[in-house]
Amino acid sequence: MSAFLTYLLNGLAVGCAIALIASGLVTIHRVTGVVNFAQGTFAVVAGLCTSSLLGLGFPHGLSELAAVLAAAVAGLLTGLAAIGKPGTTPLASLIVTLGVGVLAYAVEIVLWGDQPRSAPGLAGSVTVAGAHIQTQHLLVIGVTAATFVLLALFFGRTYLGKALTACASNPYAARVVGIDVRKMGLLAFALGGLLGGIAGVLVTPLRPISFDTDVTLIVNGFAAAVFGALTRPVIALFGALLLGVAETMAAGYGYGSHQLEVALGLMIIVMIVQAGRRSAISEETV
Amino acid sequence: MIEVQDLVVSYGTATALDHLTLTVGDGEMVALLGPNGAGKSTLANTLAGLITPASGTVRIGGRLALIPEGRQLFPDLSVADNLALGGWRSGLRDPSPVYELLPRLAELAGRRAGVLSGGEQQMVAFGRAMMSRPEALVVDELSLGLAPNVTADLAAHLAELNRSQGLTVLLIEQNARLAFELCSRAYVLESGRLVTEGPCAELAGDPRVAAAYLGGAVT
Amino acid sequence: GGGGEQGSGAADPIKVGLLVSLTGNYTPLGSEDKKAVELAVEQVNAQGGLLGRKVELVTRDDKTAPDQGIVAYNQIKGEIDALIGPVFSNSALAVEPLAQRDKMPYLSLAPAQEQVEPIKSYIFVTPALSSMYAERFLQYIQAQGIKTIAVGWDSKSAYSVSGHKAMVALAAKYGVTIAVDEPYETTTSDFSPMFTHVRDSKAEALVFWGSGAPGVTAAKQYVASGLKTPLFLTASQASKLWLEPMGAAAEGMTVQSAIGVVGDHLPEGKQKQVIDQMAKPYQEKHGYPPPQFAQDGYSASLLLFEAIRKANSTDKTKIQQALESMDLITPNGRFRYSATDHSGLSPEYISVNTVKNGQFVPTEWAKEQLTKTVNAAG
Amino acid sequence: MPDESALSVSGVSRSFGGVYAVRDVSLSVADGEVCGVIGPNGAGKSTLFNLITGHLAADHGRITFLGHRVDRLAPHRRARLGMSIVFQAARVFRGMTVRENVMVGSHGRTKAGFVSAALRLPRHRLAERENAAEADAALERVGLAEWADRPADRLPIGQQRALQLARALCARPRLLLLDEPASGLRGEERERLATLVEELRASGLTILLVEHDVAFVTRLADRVVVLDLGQVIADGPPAEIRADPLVLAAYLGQAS
Amino acid sequence: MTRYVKPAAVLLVAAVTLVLPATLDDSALAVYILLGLAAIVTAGVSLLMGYAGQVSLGQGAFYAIGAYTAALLSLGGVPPLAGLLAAPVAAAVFALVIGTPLLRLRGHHLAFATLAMQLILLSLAGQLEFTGGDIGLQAIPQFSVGSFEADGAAAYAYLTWAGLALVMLITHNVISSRPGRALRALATSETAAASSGIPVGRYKLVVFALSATFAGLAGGIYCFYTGYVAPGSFPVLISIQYIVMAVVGGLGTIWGAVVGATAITLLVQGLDRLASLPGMPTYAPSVLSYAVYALVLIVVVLFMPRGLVPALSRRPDRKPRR
Ligand SMILES: Nc1ncnc2c1ncn2[C@@H]1O[C@H](COP(=O)(O)OP(=O)(O)OP(=O)(O)O)[C@@H](O)[C@H]1O
Ligand SMILES: Nc1ncnc2c1ncn2[C@@H]1O[C@H](COP(=O)(O)OP(=O)(O)OP(=O)(O)O)[C@@H](O)[C@H]1O
Ligand SMILES: [Mg+2]
Ligand SMILES: [Mg+2]
Repeated sequence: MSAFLTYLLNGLAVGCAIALIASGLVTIHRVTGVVNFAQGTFAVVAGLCTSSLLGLGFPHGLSELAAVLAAAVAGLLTGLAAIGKPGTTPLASLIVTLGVGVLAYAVEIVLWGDQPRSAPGLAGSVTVAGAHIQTQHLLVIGVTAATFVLLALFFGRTYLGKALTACASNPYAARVVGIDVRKMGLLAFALGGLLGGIAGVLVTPLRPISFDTDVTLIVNGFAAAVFGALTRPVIALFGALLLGVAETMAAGYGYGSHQLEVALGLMIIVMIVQAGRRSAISEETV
Repeated sequence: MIEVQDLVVSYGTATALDHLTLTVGDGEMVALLGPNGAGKSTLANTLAGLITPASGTVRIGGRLALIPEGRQLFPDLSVADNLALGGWRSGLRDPSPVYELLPRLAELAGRRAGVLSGGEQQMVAFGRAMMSRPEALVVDELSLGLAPNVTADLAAHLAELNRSQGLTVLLIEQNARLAFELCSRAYVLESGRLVTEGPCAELAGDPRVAAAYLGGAVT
Repeated sequence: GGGGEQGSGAADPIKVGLLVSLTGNYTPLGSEDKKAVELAVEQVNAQGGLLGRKVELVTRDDKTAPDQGIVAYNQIKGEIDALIGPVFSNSALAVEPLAQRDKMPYLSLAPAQEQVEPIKSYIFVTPALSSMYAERFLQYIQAQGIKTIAVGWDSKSAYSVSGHKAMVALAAKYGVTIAVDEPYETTTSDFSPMFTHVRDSKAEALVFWGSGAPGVTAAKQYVASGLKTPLFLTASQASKLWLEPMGAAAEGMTVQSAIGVVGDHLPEGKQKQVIDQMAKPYQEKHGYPPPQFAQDGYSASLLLFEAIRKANSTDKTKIQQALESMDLITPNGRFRYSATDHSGLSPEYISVNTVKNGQFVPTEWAKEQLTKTVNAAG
Repeated sequence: MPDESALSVSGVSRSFGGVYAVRDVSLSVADGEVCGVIGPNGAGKSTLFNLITGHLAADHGRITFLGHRVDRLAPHRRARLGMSIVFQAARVFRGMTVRENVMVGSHGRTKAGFVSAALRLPRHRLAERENAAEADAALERVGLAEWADRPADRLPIGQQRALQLARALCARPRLLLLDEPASGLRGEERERLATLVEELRASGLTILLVEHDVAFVTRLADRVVVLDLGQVIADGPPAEIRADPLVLAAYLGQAS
Repeated sequence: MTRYVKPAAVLLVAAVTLVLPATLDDSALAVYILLGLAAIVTAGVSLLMGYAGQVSLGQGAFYAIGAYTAALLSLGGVPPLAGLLAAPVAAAVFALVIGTPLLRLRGHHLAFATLAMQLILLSLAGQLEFTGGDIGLQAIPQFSVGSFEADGAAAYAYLTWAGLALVMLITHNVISSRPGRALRALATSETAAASSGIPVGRYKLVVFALSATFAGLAGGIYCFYTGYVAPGSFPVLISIQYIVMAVVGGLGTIWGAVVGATAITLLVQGLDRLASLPGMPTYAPSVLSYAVYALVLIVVVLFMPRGLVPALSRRPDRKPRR
C-alpha cells in the first residue's frame, strides 16, 4: 500500500512538472491560436539563469524570481517574432517559435556552454503515510496547484481573461469590439514565458538542464496541453497528471522499460474515446 | 457624425472602394444598398477602423459600433461573455439591458455562442453592439436570418434609440423595403462607386432601384 | 572513394578525419573529444609531426544522427588517411561498415560492444567496453563481501543495456545474486519506484547504469529518498558533468572511472606520465581536468600516431597491421590490440572511486589493484 | 400517405444537454412536393435538417427516404441516396476555384478513385470533362458562370450561397434541403432564386425549404410546416398557415 | 505563351536531375540523395497537410517502417528489389491499421497522436530482438536488380530521383482530379464534404496511407543506400523537419516539397561545412548552425508566409482545370 502511495505521490509530482509546461502552452494557444514550440526554451532559460545566479552568490528567492522574469522577457521576445508582424498565420507563427527555440540554442551555448547545469532546491524528503516523497516534489505540487487555480480563475472569471480568450476565439470579432489583439497576444506570450520560467526554476533542482532539454519538456507538455485541446488549463492538468502517474505506476509495477509506451498509449486511447463523442458539425461552428 | 472623403480601399490589386464620398449626419439614419460585391462590407469595416484605406479620409465624430457581416461572435465563449465583451470600450459589463430588449438571450445566457442557431447568433451580435453604448452604429445586414417579428422589434428599437438618444445609423440591408421604412436617406453603391443617392421616398420610386431591390418574391 | 596518396610528397600533411557529435544530444561528449584530439595533434606537430609530415585534422559533425554521420563520412573519406570515429554508438555503427569496405583505419570513441563482436579488421575501439566496467564492479563487490545487489539500467542506452547484460551473465562467477533488476528509460524523471523496490529487497548495493541526465537525476533523488543501500555508479558519471550538479550530495558515493581520471593517485611511472602529458595542458587550456571522453579522444590519437609511426607510412593496410600488433600505454590504460582483440583494454585499468571533497579518490582496494596493474605494465 | 412520400420523419427528437432542439417531430414530404418550414429563431429548423441529412444523430425516431431507412446511415451515404443540402452558413471549400467547388458536388454519383486518378486513365479524363461541363451548366443556372475560375473563398457572401446551390444541383439530387437560401440576397436575386426553385419543382425535385421571408415561402411552397420550441405547431397550405393565430403569435408578429 | 513555360520548366528540371549525378562527387552526391529522399517524404506531408488538412508529426515512423521492412527482407535473403517494393506497401498497411483509430482525432490531437505513435514505435524497435534493438540492423546488402548491383552513389541518386518523379506525378494526378478535389474539400469542411457524398473517414485514411507509402518508399531506398538502419536514424525531430520543409516550400503546391527540401537540406549542409572549417572555435558548429538556420527559417516564414514556391512564382500553382 505504501509503495502504491509512493508511486502515486511521485507520479503526481512528475505530472505537475509537466502541467506547468502545459500551462504556458495553453495560455499562449488560448489567446493567439499559436502552438508555441519555444515553450520548453523558457523553462531552460529560467533553469540556466537560476543556476548561474545562485552560482554567483545571489540568495535563493531573488535568483529564482529574476530567472522567472528573464523567462517572461524571453516569452515577450518570442511573441514579438511570432505574432508581431501582421498577417502571420498561426502555422507560420508555429514555425517561427520552432525557429526561436533553435536560435535560443545558439544564445544559450554562448552564455552557458553546452554542459548540463543544476541548481539546489529544497533538500530532503518527507514520509507521508509510509510513502517517501522529496520535499522539492511537494513544492512542485503546491506551486502547480496554486498556478492552475489562479489560471482557471483568471481565464474563467475575470473580464481580462475573457477578453484574452476572445482574441483567439475570433480575432476579427475581437477587433470589432475594440480589443487590441496584438497587444493581448504579446501579453499572453509574456505570461507563457513566466509560466515556463516557473516550471524551469522548479524542475532544475530535480533534473539537470542543458540547452536542449527543451525537447523532452515540450513533448510531455504538448501531450498534456493537447489533452486539454490546448485551451483548457484544468483538463490539461488532468492530462499531465494522467501522464505522470501512468509513467510512475508503469515503472513501479514492472514496466520500467515501457513507461513511455504505456503513458502515451493511454493518452491516445483516452483522446480517441473522447473524440468519439463529438460530431464534426459541432466542431465546425462557423 | 460619419464623413467619408474620396476613400479608396483595395485588396491587393483589386479596388473595392473607388473614390467614395459620403456623409451621415448626427442623428441621421441612412441606408446603404448595393449588389453583392459592391463594397458595402468593405466600407463598414473601414469605418470601424479594421481596414486601412489606401487613400482618402474617414472622420467619425463619436463612439462607433459595428454589427459585422456574418455575426462574428466568439464561438467558444458563452452568450453572456459575448455580450459583456461588447462593453470593452464603454466599460459596460452587465448585459441586463440587452436581456430586456431580447428576452430570448437571457434564456441562452450560459450557452456557448458557437452552437446557437443562426438567428440567435444575429441577436447576440446586435446585443453585443448595443453593449458599447454607441453614438453611431453601422449595421451590416440587420435582418439576416431573423424571424419577421424579431426584425420588426429590432428595427423599432433602432428607431426609438434614434429618436430618444440621437443614435446615428448607417444601415446596410438587402431587404430594401425595411431599409426604406427605417431610414430617411439612402446611398446606392455599385462596384465601389456611388451610383445614386437621395431621400428614401424618392429612391423607392426610381424604377431601376425598385426593380433591383424591391422586386422579388412578393405575392 | 580511395585516393589521397597519389601526391604524398614529404611536405603534404597527414590527414586524420575526426567525426564527432558537435550538435545534438551528444554535444557535451563530442566537444570534449574534439578538444582532446586537437591537443594531441598540437603536441605531435610541436614535436615535428609524424614521418616528417605535419598532422592535419579534418573535423566533421555527425549531429548525433547516424545518417548525418554517413553523409559526413562520405564527404571526407577521399582525403583522409585514417578516421577517429563517432562517440555516439549508433553513428559509429552506421559508419563502420563503410569504413571497413573502404579499408579505412578507424578508431572508435563509442563504447558499444557490437563494434567488436564480430571483429571487423579495420575497426578498433578506444573506450573500455561496458562489459569491462561490469566485470570490474563485480570484482569490487566480491572484494567487499557483498552477496546481493540491485541493478538499475537504462533500457534505451546501448552502453547501459550491454553493461547490464554482462553483469547478469557474470554475476554468478563472482558469487553475486541480483535481487532487483530494474530497467528505466532515458527520459525517466522520477526514480522513486526503483528506490522503493530496492528498499523492499535484500540488496546490499545498487549498481546504476546510465549516462547523461539520468545519472544526475537518479543520484540526487537517491539522496533525497533516504535510502541506505549504497549507490554504485559507472564511469559515465566520472566527470564534472556529474560532479558539478551533484555538489555536496555526491560525497561518499562510489563511482567507477578509467584510470586516467585518477592519475594523481597513481605511483610514478609510465602510466602516470602519459596521463599527465595530457591532463596538465588540458587543465591549463580549458580550466578543468579532462573528463573521460577527452581521455578517449586523446588515447585514440596516441594509438593512431603510434600506428603510423610503426607502419612508417600512411598506407591504410599498413596502419591496420600496425594497429593489430599495438602495445601502447595511453591515459585510458595499456592497449594490446591483436587480430582477435580490437578493444585492447582489460578491466584492470578501471578504477573504483569514492567521492571526497568533490574529487574522485580511488578506494583502498582500487589503489592496491591499480598499483599492481601499473607496475606490471612497467 | 407514407407510401408515396419521398421523405418521412417520424417521432424524431434531439436534445443538447437536456434542452430539446427537436422534440418528437413527424412530417412527410411527398415526391415532387415543395415543403416550407418556418418558425421562430431557435425553433429547431436547422437541427431538423441536420438530423435528416445525418450530420447529427437523432436520440429517437426514424427517418425513411425513398423507401430506405436512413437514420443510421452516415451523411455521405444519405447524400448518395439523393439528398443534397444548402447550409444556412455558407460552407465553401477554401483554396479551390468556384468550378472545382461545384465539381465536388458530383462526387457521390461518380466513381474514379485514387488509382484511376493517379494513372490518368482515359476513362477518368473523360469523366472529368463531363463533370466540368455539368458544373459549368449548374453555375450558369445560378448565375455564377463568369466567376467559374475565381478562388471561391473570395466571393462575396451572396455568391457563396449561390455557389452552394450549384454544388447541390451538381449532385443531381432527389431531395433538396434549402436552409435560408434567400438570406443576404436582394430583390432581383431573390426573384432569380425563386424562379430557379420553380423550375426545379417543375422538373420533379422534392424540396424542403426553410426561410424567414414568408412571402418567398408562400409563393413557392405547396405546404408549410411550422416549428416552435422543437415541435410542429402547424402544418397545412400556405394561406391557412398565414392566418393561423398560433403562428401569428409565435412568429409573424405584427410585421406581416 | 505561358502554356509552354511550365512544360519547358519541367523538362529543364528533369534534364538537370539526370545530368547532376554524373557530375557530382561522392560528398555532393550524398547530399543530393538525402535531399531527394527528404523531398519524397515531404511530398507526402504536403499532400496530407497542404491538401487534405490533416497534420502528421509522425511521418518519420513510416520512413522507419519502410527502411526496416526493406532491411529485414533483404537481410533475410529476399531480393532487394522485392524488399524495396515491400517497403511502401508495409508503410501503407501500417498506416491503414493505425489510421483507423487515430484519424478519428482532428487537428492538434491528431498531431500529438502521430508524434506519440512514432515515439512508441521507435521505442519498440529499440527493444525488440529482430529489429536489432538500439543498435539496429547492419550490413544491409547493396540494392540490385537481377545482376545489376547499385554500388556507386550515382546509382542511388538515380533511384531516388526516379522515386521522387513518380511521387510527384502521382501527387499531381491525384490532387487535380476527383479524389483530390474531395481531399481538398474535406480539409475545409468535413460536414459539407460529407453532404456531397464524400466518405470523409475513408478518404482521410487513404490519403494518410498514401503519404505513408511515399515515406515508406523513401525509407526503402535509404536503407539500401546507407546499409544501416537503427531507431536513432529516425528521431522525432526528423518528422518536424519534414513539416518545416513543406511549409517553407509552400503547402498545397506540387513543387513546394522539392523546393522546401532542397532549401533546408542545402542550408543545413552548407552551414555544416562552414562550421567545421579548421580554426573554428569549439562552439562554432553549434552556435553558427543553430543561429543561422533559425534566422533564415524565421525570416523566410515571416516574409513568405505561404512558402517559397508561391512567393517566387506569383501565380499559385493550382491552376483551375477544365
Ligand atoms: N479579403 C479580401 N480579399 C480580396 N478581395 C476581397 C476581400 N474581401 C472582399 N473582397 C472583394 O471586394 C469586393 C467588395 O466586397 P464586399 O464584401 O465589401 O462586398 P459587399 O457589398 O459587402 O457584398 P455582399 O452584399 O455580398 O455582402 C468584392 O469584389 C470582393 O470579392
Ligand atoms: N450543438 C448544440 N449544442 C447546444 N445547443 C444547440 C446545438 N445546436 C443547436 N442548439 C440549440 O438548438 C436550438 C435549435 O437550433 P436550430 O439551429 O435548429 O434553430 P433554427 O430553427 O434553425 O433557428 P434559426 O432560424 O435562427 O436558424 C437552438 O436554441 C440552439 O441554440
Ligand atoms: Mg457584405
Ligand atoms: Mg437555422
